[in-house]
Amino acid sequence: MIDQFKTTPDMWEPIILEDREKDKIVRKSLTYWQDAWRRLKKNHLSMLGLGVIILLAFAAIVGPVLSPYSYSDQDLNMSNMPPRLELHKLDDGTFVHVHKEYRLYEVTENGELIGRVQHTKEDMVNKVREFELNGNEIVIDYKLAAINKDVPNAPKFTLTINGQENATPDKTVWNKTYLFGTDTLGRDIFVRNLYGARISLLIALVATIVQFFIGVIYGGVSGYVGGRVDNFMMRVVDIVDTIPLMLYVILLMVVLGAGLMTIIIALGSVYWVRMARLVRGQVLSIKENEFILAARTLGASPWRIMVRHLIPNSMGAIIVSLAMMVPSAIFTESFLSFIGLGVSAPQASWGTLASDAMGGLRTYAYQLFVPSFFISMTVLSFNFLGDGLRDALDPRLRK
Amino acid sequence: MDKMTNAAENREILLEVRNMKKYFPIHKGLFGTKKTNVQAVDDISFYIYKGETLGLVGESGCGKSTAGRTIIRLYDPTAGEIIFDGADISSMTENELKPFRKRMQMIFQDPYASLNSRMTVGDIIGEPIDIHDLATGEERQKMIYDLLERVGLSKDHASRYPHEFSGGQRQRIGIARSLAVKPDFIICDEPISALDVSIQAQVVNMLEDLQEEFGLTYLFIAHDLSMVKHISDRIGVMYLGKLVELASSKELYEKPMHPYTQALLSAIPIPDPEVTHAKQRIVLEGDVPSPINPPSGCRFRTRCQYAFERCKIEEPVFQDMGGGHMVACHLMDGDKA
Amino acid sequence: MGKYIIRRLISMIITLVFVASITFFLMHAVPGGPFQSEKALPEAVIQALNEKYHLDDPLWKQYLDYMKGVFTFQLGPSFKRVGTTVNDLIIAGFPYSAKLGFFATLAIVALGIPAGIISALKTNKWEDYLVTVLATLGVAVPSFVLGALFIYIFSSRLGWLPSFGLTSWKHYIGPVIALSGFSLAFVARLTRSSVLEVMQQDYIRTARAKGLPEIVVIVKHALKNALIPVVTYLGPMIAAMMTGSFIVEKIFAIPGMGKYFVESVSSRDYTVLMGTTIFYAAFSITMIFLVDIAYGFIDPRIKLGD
Amino acid sequence: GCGGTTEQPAAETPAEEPAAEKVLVWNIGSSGPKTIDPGLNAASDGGNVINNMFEGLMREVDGKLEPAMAESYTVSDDNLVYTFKIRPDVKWSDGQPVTAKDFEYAWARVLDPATASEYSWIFDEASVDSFKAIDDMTFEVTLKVPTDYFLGLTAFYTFFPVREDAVAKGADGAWAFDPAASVVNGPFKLESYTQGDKMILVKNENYWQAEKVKLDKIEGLLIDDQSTALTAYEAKEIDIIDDMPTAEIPRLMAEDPTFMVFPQDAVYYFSFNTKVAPLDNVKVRQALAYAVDRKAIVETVTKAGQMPAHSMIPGTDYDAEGNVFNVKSGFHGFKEDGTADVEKAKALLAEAGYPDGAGFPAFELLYNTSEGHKAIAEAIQEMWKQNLGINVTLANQEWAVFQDTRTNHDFQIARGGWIGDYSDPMTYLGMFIEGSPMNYGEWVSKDYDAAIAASKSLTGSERFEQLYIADKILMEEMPVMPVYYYTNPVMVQDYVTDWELTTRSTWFFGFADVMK
Amino acid sequence: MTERILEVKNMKTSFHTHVGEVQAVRGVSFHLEKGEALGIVGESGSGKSVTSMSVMRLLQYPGIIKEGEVFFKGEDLVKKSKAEMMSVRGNQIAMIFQDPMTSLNPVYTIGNQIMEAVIRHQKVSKTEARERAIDMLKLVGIPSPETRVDNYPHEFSGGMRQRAMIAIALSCEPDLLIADEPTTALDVTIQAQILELLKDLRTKVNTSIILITHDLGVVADVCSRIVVMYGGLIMEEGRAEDIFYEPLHPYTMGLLKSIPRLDLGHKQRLVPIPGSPPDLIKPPKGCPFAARCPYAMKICLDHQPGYYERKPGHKAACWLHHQDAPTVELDTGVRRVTE
Ligand SMILES: Nc1ncnc2c1ncn2[C@@H]1O[C@H](COP(=O)(O)OP(=O)(O)OP(=O)(O)O)[C@@H](O)[C@H]1O
Ligand SMILES: Nc1ncnc2c1ncn2[C@@H]1O[C@H](COP(=O)(O)OP(=O)(O)OP(=O)(O)O)[C@@H](O)[C@H]1O
Ligand SMILES: [Mg+2]
Ligand SMILES: [Mg+2]
Repeated sequence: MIDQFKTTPDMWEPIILEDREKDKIVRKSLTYWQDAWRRLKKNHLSMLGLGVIILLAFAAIVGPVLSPYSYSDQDLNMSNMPPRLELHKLDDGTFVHVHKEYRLYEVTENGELIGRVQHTKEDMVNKVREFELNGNEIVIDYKLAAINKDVPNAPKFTLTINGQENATPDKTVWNKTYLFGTDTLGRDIFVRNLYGARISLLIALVATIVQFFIGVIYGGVSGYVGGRVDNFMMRVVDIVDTIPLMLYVILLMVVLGAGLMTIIIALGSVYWVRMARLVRGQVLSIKENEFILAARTLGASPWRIMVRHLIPNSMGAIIVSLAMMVPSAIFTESFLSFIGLGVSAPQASWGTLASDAMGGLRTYAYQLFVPSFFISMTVLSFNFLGDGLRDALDPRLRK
Repeated sequence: MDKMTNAAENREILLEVRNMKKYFPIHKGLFGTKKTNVQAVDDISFYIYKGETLGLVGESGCGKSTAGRTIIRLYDPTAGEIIFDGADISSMTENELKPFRKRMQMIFQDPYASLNSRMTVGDIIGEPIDIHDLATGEERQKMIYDLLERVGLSKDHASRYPHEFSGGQRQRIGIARSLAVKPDFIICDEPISALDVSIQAQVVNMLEDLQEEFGLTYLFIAHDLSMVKHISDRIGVMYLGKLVELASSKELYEKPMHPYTQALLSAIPIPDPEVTHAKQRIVLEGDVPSPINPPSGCRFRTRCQYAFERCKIEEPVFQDMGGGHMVACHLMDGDKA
Repeated sequence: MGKYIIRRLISMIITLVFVASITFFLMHAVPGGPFQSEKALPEAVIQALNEKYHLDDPLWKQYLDYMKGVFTFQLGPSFKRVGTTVNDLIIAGFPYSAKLGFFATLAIVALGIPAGIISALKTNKWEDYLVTVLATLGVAVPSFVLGALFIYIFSSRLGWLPSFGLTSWKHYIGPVIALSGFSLAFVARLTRSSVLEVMQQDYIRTARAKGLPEIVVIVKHALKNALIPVVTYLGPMIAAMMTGSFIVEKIFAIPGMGKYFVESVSSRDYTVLMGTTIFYAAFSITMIFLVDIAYGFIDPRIKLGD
Repeated sequence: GCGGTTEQPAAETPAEEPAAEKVLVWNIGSSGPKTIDPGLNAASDGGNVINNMFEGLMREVDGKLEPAMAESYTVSDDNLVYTFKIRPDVKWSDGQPVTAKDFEYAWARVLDPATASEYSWIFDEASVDSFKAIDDMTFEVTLKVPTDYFLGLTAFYTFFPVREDAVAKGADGAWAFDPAASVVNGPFKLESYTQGDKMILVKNENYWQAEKVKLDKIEGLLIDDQSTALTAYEAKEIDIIDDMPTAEIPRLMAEDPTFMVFPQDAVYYFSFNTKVAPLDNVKVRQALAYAVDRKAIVETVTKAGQMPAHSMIPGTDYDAEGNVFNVKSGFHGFKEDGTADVEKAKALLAEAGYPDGAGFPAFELLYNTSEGHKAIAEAIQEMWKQNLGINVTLANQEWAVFQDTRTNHDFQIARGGWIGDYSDPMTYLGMFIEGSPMNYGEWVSKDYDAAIAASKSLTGSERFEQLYIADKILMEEMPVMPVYYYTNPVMVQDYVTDWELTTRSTWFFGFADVMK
Repeated sequence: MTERILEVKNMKTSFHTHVGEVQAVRGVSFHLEKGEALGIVGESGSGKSVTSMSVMRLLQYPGIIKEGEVFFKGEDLVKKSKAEMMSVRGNQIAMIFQDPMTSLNPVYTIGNQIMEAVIRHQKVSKTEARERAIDMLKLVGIPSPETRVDNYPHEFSGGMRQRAMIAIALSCEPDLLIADEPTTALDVTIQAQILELLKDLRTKVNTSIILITHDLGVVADVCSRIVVMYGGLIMEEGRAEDIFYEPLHPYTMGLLKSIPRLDLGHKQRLVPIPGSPPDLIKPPKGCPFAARCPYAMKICLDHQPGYYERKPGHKAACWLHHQDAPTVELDTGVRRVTE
């Protein structure tokens, strides 16, 4: 067999073994956590989630400072202003907006609210309101509202400007004065939501920390130790879980008074329960694996086994639960404000903003939409971050 | 021990196992009212000198791993004593055991299962170092690299995960881990069976070097008889939870006394196609008995070509046949039927 | 195992006694009583009421009497629904709550688990994102919003569905959605995460090597191993669902027992509060017990007795 | 009386098929009345049901008091003895006659402490001294002092008759919920009651005016969620609701001709704790009260046509001459249009030593948890801040805790609301005498107490003179800050006619009809 | 001419990990006749398992077959759809996995896991399948199989798990059996029994076998042809006798040398191949074994050798066999066993 390969005699010189170890490069070795972080960084969606959370937190801290309004500034004349304004043009070029409650507002062309126009005359029976603005005679006749009650998208009023009927709005613009509109008391919804973010994000953080540190460890210990200890510990969980939350929250409120600390204690006392069960279940199954036996022969303390072996291997469920419990913590806070534990009005959280907006769901849906949007964004971000984290922490899964 | 005439009699015993039993309950039915036992290890006794290697061979499922795991107290023994360096560890709590954990190590039979898949190899090997505070920082890193290279892996492997390795490589990770604490005593549960011959040779050489250097003691569980013979000073043969023969490795290979040992030796596959095809084997007849209800008398009798009436009734005593050659067989009493 | 069950049953009863006792004393420690009203009642009436309901006894005696009642399944008369006993309330309300809870549980299991599996199998594909986003909405939109929106859209705007009550199958749609939303999302996400983990295991490869169809590989081999966290979650959840949700029952005007609980706390209807708490606790503790038993079936390596 | 305003001309409604069953679907609007035993009831939801099942000596129809079970009555010259003649033909739903004995029994039962009737005190308010059935047809009541509003109270459920043998069938009012045990004398009787679900009433054929009762059945729903009820109403699944989300009211007002608002005999106010500084200073209290723009509150916060309050007495109460009490009493220094009198408030505050709010100590306003209360508190907080430059923090408590706190006077400013128990200013003014449990702010005024005491022994205009005096003292001293008078928004489908909402805001469907 | 049941052509398999592409298999070709037993031996990490997993298309993320064809009964498995592969696996090609503990599902009984395969491919009833599972367990030498079928994997010893794996693979009588280290955990008597079993399958059912092992004794016993792998490549291929008695490649020689022998003195040092195998992320340009080869030459470092066929069917990838190569005195490591 003839090889076509061209060789030269020097090629056949033998070489010494030692020389050949030379060009060994050692790649920097990463620990599990470094490696996880590296992988997490590669996950765009997770990074986006992280970004959104940071952005929200940042906006919550800085945003309100930059805004012209505070969370408590009211303008009762500007109550329930929508984020989008339908404008009607008057003859002299000024624009007006007819509010859902048939109030009249003077607005600039690009959507800045100038002020409310008080009616000059009102006929409640015939449902007519008359206004005067810069010499224009404006009449709002909202009889149609009752007539077209069941007709979707039908006009609800007629606007007569100086005797001329102005049927359709000339323009629809964003509300420049109040980006997301105002609430019943004429407060800026956006600013209130930014303030709300402070509380709600803090609550989310507290709940997460409590779940992680109390729930995970409690469940881990219970599951790992097993036997009677497990039975005892889990029965304690059962007790904490079934005693009516409301009762001891009321008692907490009476004993400690309202305040952030009390909220944290209240959340802290319950939020670990579900996590504890979840982790215990996982640990019960994981602890039967051989690598746990191996760790035991190495002399690893139970604590170490939990922290280094059991918990990392239950991370999937832990992360899911952490991310999914965020909104529930946010809403629990609004329940706590029902008891009187929450932040005191007029401060608000996303949870209270949402539940307060519930009553006006049909008429002022945007008031509910804004906090819901913030909550959803947060949860979505937490979930994407969680997914990424989950994947990053599972070396078998991804690059 | 009276017959020990050589220097061995002055040697210190590191580990002694006395009448150790380990039964596993098997639950039947939903609420497990019917309860039976797997008699995985049933009353075995032996000792190991400091610096010695005791080989343990036997049929698959005869209780070797269980014996090893019970000795290292992964299982609580059902009965018996385990005396390690003068202390009975058989009923110690995990806390009391902690100082012994550094001195005793185990290489697991199933390499992949015994590695935490969420740790890098570096962390896996570093774990015992951390647990016993052996080193930190640079030094720790260096130790890890040294260990990796010792078992024939490279530094680069430190940041990879167990699933990225081949079966043999995983086994080596396990070995490196157990060497990390510089133990006095290692239970090697089939440490090399997943390795190719070259690496086997490397690892065995390494084990021997360590033994020489630090006076390590091994309990070497394996089924590769040639390797066992090579590495062991003495060899114990187990059958169905019992120790049936124990002798120096030379003795055992040259003068196997128990019929099971004889069958075992004859079955060794030989890396030589012609020889292996020509070889005569003692084929063990009959059904393999189960440790759930082992046969009466001698446990091997159901498959023993020499079995006779007494074997059925009476359990043979594990006795010294001279020179420390222990065996449990009625044939040795000289009263062949 | 048999011994374990007996020991466990005993510990369950002890737990229940603890729950009842702690609740009892908490309840009495909390300000406000059952006979408060805007218009203060005359002393004589209050006295008569207290006497009637034995609230004038020393607390320890009330406690002992109450516990006696609990053990004989006599939960006492309601303070706020005169002439009705707590037993009556539970008997009347529980069937509705339980039915609703049953369907919600069914929906959670039948939709949540498959959604989780799909999401796991299609990691980082659109299916996965869809499930994630839906699940996020499921948890981020609380049941009171979900319920109200549902009524607004389907009953008010579209007029497709009735807005209250629980008489025909159509009535179940809204409440079941509102009730199951959160848990469905949770279960889907939990399933996703566990299945993802399990799918990496070697035995999945073995199952594939046997030539099993992918669906069998997933449902049989992956799912069972992934079930522990899901079952852990489902246990107490079922108890919570079957004993009724205040919000859903309020929004959809369902005569379940969920509302009695919250009402009783607000109105300090002591017996109802105690009764519903104990009922729920017993249910929940039993479910948790069943979960532990289920662990053993799911993963035979798990041993609970010692 | 203000019911039936939407009564439609009969000519316009086509004659109904006589066979069709007439069912009125009415949302009772709670998760279930505590009781529907007239003697035990103390709540409006139960009251509404009772009002359609039982009838007292008198009743209110079209806003006017008329004899009901009583055919007629006579009053002694000293106004102390009322003798009622029972109608000869009135029967209980099981056919037995209604007798004076039944009244005697029912009233005695309420007064028996063992019954523990939560409204038994109303006999005291009505100054009832004694009563007895002279014979089956004659019922005589003796009062301690002449009491103008006594007669009106006989139309109130606590004074309704119940039958002894029926009551005996179920302890603690359980009989009333049991269709088998319940025996009634009103237009409707109980057919079934499902806890937490609904209550079905059917026509009582033995009602003395049975021929005037057009409804065959009333389905009383127990939907306590306002939104759900509104949705069901708009889907015409419900015929009558009387509770709807505040935020929807402007829309309903504009869009829905079936939406109606009735004044209610009730007031929304805040109590000042007069025992704590700086609220122990009259000027501070006045300043705070005058600085509140009540008009803005009713227009933008409460929205349901409420009237800004300038006293504790709503406009539904009249004096002996038929004048509206709170009109005759004047505005007590409040601006007539209900807006804030910032100038006056500021001046008062300065006088009190806190010019422009400087140095005003931190204080807290307490309300019981509710969205509506919160909004009002927030609005007031902002008004005080802007008009007076003082900061108040808001705190809320769950209802039971709140009541406890308030009863223990453990507050600075607390929210309150009061629904008159009977049509007389006394039901409000009586709250603020020394030692009254409803005098949360522990305000004490000898003059006030004297005026109230004096009014009790007088009748007619003399009596009202004292009440005017008391009212004036109250508003001068301002231990309470009235905010607005409640209204009662209701929605009744246009095909329901002849329904009646009494001055006590109680439904009566005895003569109502459904013309679908 | 015998029928060629499997032909692997130039298969390349890689894992894309974060540190780089691990080129586990870098162009492997071999074939298998019907009823033949082929042994694949080679150093740990040389790509044996990955090769077999690639044939079965069972690579796990992030492994992919980059190149190559796998003809099974004339059809290219690489091109088959997932569903088509499903019907090939189990009943046509079965595999015994190397890691018996993790390859068995911990939550199902051994019996269940065997029955499953039987039911899937052999349309039998549950009870029949169970019978069959018991038979299979008996066949692989598990004592009291009637009880043991109901055991869970963790209740089995290492060797028993391995035998359970074998039982699963054999239960459907596949045409091709890939056995990845089937006997590592078995003692010699059982090993002998299993090897008999494999041989029987071959002779009686005409099953083709790929036996992956490092135990040269086992290959010597079962296989007629042997492939020696190193660093993701095939180093040498030939009949068993050729490999054992006339090895061509220095790596093969090194392997033979490191075998401990019963006739070796106690604790006499074993002779391993010095050094460590190449990093497959950056495989050497030349011969992968060059770094450890006692006969390495300059050319070996820079150029990958082609295959040189010494006699029909026996070839090796080593420059020493190039026509221009200098002749070197080789220590072949061949030591005939004399017993
Ligand atoms: N999932 C993976 N990710 C990265 N590298 C991998 C992965 N699986 C295997 N490898 C690498 O591929 C190479 C070949 O592995 P393979 O399992 O085929 O070896 P093997 O020949 O079977 O060895 P052994 O005899 O030890 O089982 C090894 O170097 C291993 O590190
Ligand atoms: N956790 C357990 N539960 C029940 N039985 C067990 C358990 N572990 C081991 N056994 C049984 O104990 C016996 C001995 O097992 P062991 O693992 O000690 O065998 P071995 O000698 O190590 O075998 P091999 O060489 O196959 O690894 C076997 O019959 C096995 O089925
Ligand atoms: Mg073993
Ligand atoms: Mg391999």
